[in-house]
Amino acid sequence: MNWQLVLDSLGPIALGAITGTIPLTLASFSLGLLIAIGMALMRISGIAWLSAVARGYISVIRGTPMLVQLFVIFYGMPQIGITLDPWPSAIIALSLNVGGYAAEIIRAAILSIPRGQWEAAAMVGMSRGQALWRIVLPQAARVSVPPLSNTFISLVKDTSLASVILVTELFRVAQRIAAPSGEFLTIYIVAAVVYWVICLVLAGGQDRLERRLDRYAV
Amino acid sequence: MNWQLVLDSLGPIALGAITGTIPLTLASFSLGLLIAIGMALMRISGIAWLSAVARGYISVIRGTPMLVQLFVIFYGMPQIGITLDPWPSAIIALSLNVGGYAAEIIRAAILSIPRGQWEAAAMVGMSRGQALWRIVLPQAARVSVPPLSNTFISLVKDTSLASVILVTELFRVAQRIAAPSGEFLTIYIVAAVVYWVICLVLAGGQDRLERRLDRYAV
Amino acid sequence: MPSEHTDAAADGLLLSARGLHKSFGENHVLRGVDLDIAPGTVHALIGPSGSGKTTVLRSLNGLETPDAGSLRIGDLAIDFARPPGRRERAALHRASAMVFQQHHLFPHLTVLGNVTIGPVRVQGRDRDEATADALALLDRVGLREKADAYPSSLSGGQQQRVGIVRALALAPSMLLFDEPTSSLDPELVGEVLAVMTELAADGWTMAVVTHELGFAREVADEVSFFDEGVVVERGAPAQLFGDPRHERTKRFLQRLQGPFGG
Amino acid sequence: MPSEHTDAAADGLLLSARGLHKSFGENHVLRGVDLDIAPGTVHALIGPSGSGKTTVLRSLNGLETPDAGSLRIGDLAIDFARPPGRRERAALHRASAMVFQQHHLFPHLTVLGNVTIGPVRVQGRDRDEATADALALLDRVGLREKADAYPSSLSGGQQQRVGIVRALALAPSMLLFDEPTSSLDPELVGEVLAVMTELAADGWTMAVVTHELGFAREVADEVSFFDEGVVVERGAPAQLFGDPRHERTKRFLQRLQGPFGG
Amino acid sequence: SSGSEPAASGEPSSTGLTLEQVQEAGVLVVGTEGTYSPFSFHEGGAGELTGYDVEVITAVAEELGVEVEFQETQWDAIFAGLDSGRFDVIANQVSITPERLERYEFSTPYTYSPGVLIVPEGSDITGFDALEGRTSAQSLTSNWAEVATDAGADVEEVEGFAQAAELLRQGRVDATINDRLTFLDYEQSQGGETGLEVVAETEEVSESAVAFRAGSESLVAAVDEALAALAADGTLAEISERYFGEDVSQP
Ligand SMILES: Nc1ncnc2c1ncn2[C@@H]1O[C@H](COP(=O)(O)OP(=O)(O)OP(=O)(O)O)[C@@H](O)[C@H]1O
Ligand SMILES: Nc1ncnc2c1ncn2[C@@H]1O[C@H](COP(=O)(O)OP(=O)(O)OP(=O)(O)O)[C@@H](O)[C@H]1O
Ligand SMILES: [Mg+2]
Ligand SMILES: [Mg+2]
Repeated sequence: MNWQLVLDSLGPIALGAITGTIPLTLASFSLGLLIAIGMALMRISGIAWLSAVARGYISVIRGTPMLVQLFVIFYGMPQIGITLDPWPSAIIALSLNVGGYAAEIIRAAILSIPRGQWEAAAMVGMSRGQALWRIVLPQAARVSVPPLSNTFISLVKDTSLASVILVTELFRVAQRIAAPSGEFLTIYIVAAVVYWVICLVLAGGQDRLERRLDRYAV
Repeated sequence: MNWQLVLDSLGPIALGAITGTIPLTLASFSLGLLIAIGMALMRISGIAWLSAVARGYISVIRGTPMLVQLFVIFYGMPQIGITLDPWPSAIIALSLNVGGYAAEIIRAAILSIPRGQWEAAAMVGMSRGQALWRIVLPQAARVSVPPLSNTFISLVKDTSLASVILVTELFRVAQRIAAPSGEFLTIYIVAAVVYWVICLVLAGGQDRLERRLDRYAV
Repeated sequence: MPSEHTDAAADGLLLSARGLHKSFGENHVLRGVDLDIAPGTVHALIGPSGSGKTTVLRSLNGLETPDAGSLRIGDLAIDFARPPGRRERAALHRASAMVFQQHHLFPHLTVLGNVTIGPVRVQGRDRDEATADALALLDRVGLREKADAYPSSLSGGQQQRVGIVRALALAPSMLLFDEPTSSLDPELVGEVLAVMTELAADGWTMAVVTHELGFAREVADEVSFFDEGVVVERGAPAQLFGDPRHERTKRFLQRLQGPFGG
Repeated sequence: MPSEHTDAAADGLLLSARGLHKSFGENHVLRGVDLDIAPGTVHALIGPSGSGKTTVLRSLNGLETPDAGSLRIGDLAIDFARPPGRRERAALHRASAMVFQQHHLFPHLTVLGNVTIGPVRVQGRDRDEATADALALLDRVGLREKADAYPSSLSGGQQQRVGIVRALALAPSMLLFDEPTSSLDPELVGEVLAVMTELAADGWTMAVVTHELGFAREVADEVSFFDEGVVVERGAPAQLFGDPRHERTKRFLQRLQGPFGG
Repeated sequence: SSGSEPAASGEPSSTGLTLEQVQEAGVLVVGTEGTYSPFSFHEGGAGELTGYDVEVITAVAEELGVEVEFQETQWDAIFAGLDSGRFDVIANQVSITPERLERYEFSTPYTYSPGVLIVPEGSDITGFDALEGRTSAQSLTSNWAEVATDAGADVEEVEGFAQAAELLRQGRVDATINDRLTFLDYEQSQGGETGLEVVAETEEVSESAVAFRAGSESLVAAVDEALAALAADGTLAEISERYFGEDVSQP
């Protein structure tokens, strides 16, 4: 192990995490969750065409590699006249991706809430929208935290794919440092450690959130 | 779109799927599930050190990029005298990965089975092992199919990372085809379609499995 | 106390349902149900499992939509000849308030949150005012000190009492109870029935599906016996329990007493 | 029929428990419980919620481990002075069979699968033989035609009867029932109590936690009244219900009759 | 010449490899990308592995009297593969740099190529001094990024020349610097219609060579000898002419 190189690379890689990986993850996950809620609702709406659209979306997003999705958005869309910068492209591709995976999780969670909760909400006078936001989704959150954290943690590492469309993040920085000397293995291990630290923080957050939501465990 | 190129590439890419992507996925997922069950049981064993080992494993596997795990197994381990061929290395790395993600899913599913089921099994005279295999896991399967299928479908596409350790699969074939002509966008879209077909088949299997397990829905 | 807008119509009834029909697929569950409830009275609905009692009660609250028939509660009149719109269903939700068998409290809200969410979020009442009213109601059922607890930490009887307060807080013109004690431990049944008896004494109009014949006998003003989707017999409890006219009613009452008496 | 190996010891008892103690954390739930059950008799356990009835029953089956005391069932004797090992707990599971309040049937197995999994997978009996026996038992409780159904498609009363057959099929030396009817609709209670009455008549040794005082009065040979972790009073049902000696027993019996009688 | 090398033949190790060991194994294992046209790629995309580097190293192996076996991997794994003994040498246009010389040994170069500055047709950039403040797309695999940075350009890193060309055509970057050879090949594959043009050439010439683990002196010497022989008998020139229409194997 070339310890000098390890030390020298740590700073730039951590900086790449702070300026690239972390903001990209946070932006894409928040947007992706909104998309996922929308898609989950469309799938269970009972309205055939809405449900079909959501099914198609989820199928394509989950079924094709994110790398290709990034390429199509960044290199393909200019051919039909839409040219986006790297960051918007990356956020769009990543959040569409989160949307596809999380939609299934959220759909399952919503369906796991007993019908009685919807009915009690209606009895109290709530519209379906109010029932969803105030009664059903808060309870669905509890069930979906562990699988959503799988998605979140995957996303942290998937952001590295954004480097193919010119976004500079943790992994790209690592590649840049390794390229002149060829010490990819060493530098990649350093990068892995930085990813790990990020994921430890997230997993800690997950634990805390789970405990908080367990307050009202049935 | 260069349709001739699309047509010419379809065969080799599909062949790459059949000889690389699909067997790699199936082998890694089966092994990974076994690892996941073991890790999930360790985590809920109540034995402090077993539980800590499982926690550590899950944390490291989920927290670090699979690319780096592949690097370490294939290029790092020979430096300590362990040299594995590409396929064994890929299967190890991928199944360790599945093991990490699926462990959390299976743990949550096992915990969702009411304690009464364990007790009824004990009353009937079963050992804890029998209760696990005959009573609890079959029921946990029902809850965990949708999130596990997320993991499965991700795995299909993650196998493409194995190309860095000399495994030839779908995506590597696509890169080769794209290289001389430079038409990477077109070729990658063809690859995406082939991935999509594989995932459609899997999603169909998921639906059928869910319906079958729903037979005895409570 | 019952809300002020308890309006009796010309016929002197608060609620009047005529010819309610409802099918679930092939299953013709309600086959022409009539129901009349005068303001300030307690109406008990009894009958065997599957006879349609719950379906009727849910129809009154707008949770189920009959296929035919008509319904009037206060000054709200609905003809089910054509399916009611969202507005009409919302008006039905408002007209009465339901206490569910399984209570269906909102587990992520405290007791106080459960009681005030309707008044504050739906009816748009002032939060402080609604909270004060809710605490007063909780006090009445002996649960004021549980205001900040989550439902999961309450006993079944306490949960059911919170369900009743949640319904009261909506200030409906009538209360609907669907077997409010049948999921409770025998020892907890008493506390819930006691609260209901008080409400009846206060003059609330109530429709109660129940297996507690004792309660029906003592507290109800009128009893309807359901079987196979119709009201077979109705009358004052003394008459219906003491001297049932129909064979089916007799058989049901015997069966419910069970092999080892009550 | 009860299994042959029902062995009475020198004292003529099938089961004898002495000084059972159990704490959950701070909560001292059993405070020295004694229990004697003669072979072929029905012993009813009654008492208020939280008095420890379920905990005693679970201790008899090895699902709970008392902190102190001793227990003898047939020729199996266990002293809880030191925690019983896996073997001893397995022997306890074998000695008696339990019918749970919430039945706890295995939802992924058919009715027949639920009944035969113990005999075939645990006791290693021949599958065809065990199946024939299971079908005969199911026939007795009127559920032969449901053999291939899944539990979720059965009514509560049917599920509870399957739970009883699952216990019988294990050929235990005694049967334990934990409020087997308290989660059932009032109309379904009768069918389960009827089966239990028949079993008692057949000479099975049974310990029954129940709130059904009618059943205890008619069927039990002896009744123990629990309160706060001890047996306050025991006796024949006629004596205990007709002329309770302790104040606590009297109060409990009154409370259970409830405000509106039984 | 050897004898001091501890590693037994065939057993991968992170120490150097001797000629003896290679001869004993009878095979030279070569790491290459397989997706780097025209140096290392598959015929028509799905055919046999071929390319300038592939043919050169094949000819070298023939001179050494051993078989050649290729292992294809991604660029970022190629040095790790050499380090871990997954292959004996790399033949993939590895340019000689000071950093790499610290860790690896190199044969005499077999490719000499100047860098060219490529811009969209009609661009206002006409030379390196016009790069100041503009954006240049650069592959991580090459060393031309440094030239671009030195000229004051902002560098965007891309995966390969095809992406750089796409970005240039879409007007999302202003220029790219790459091997002249790479551009020539690209032009050929596009039938000449690239919409791009070369406006300047670097002083500096990149030298690519076969890369070895440190401690492989005897093998390096043998490969150098083979390259010299292939140069002398015109083989290298012939291969080069076929790919580039000129001899790039000599400075
Ligand atoms: N949502 C539904 N879908 C299909 N069938 C239904 C639905 N709700 C009720 N039913 C059926 O309608 C019939 C009447 O049910 P209902 O719940 O009104 O009876 P009930 O008199 O309340 O019986 P119980 O005393 O068991 O509560 C039953 O056969 C029931 O299976
Ligand atoms: N696993 C447990 N952990 C902690 N406390 C427990 C546990 N099981 C029972 N208890 C407590 O032990 C006490 C006695 O419980 P038990 O279930 O034996 O009473 P019971 O007489 O069966 O009451 P009920 O009639 O309500 O079923 C209660 O206070 C209960 O909360
Ligand atoms: Mg009902
Ligand atoms: Mg109990």
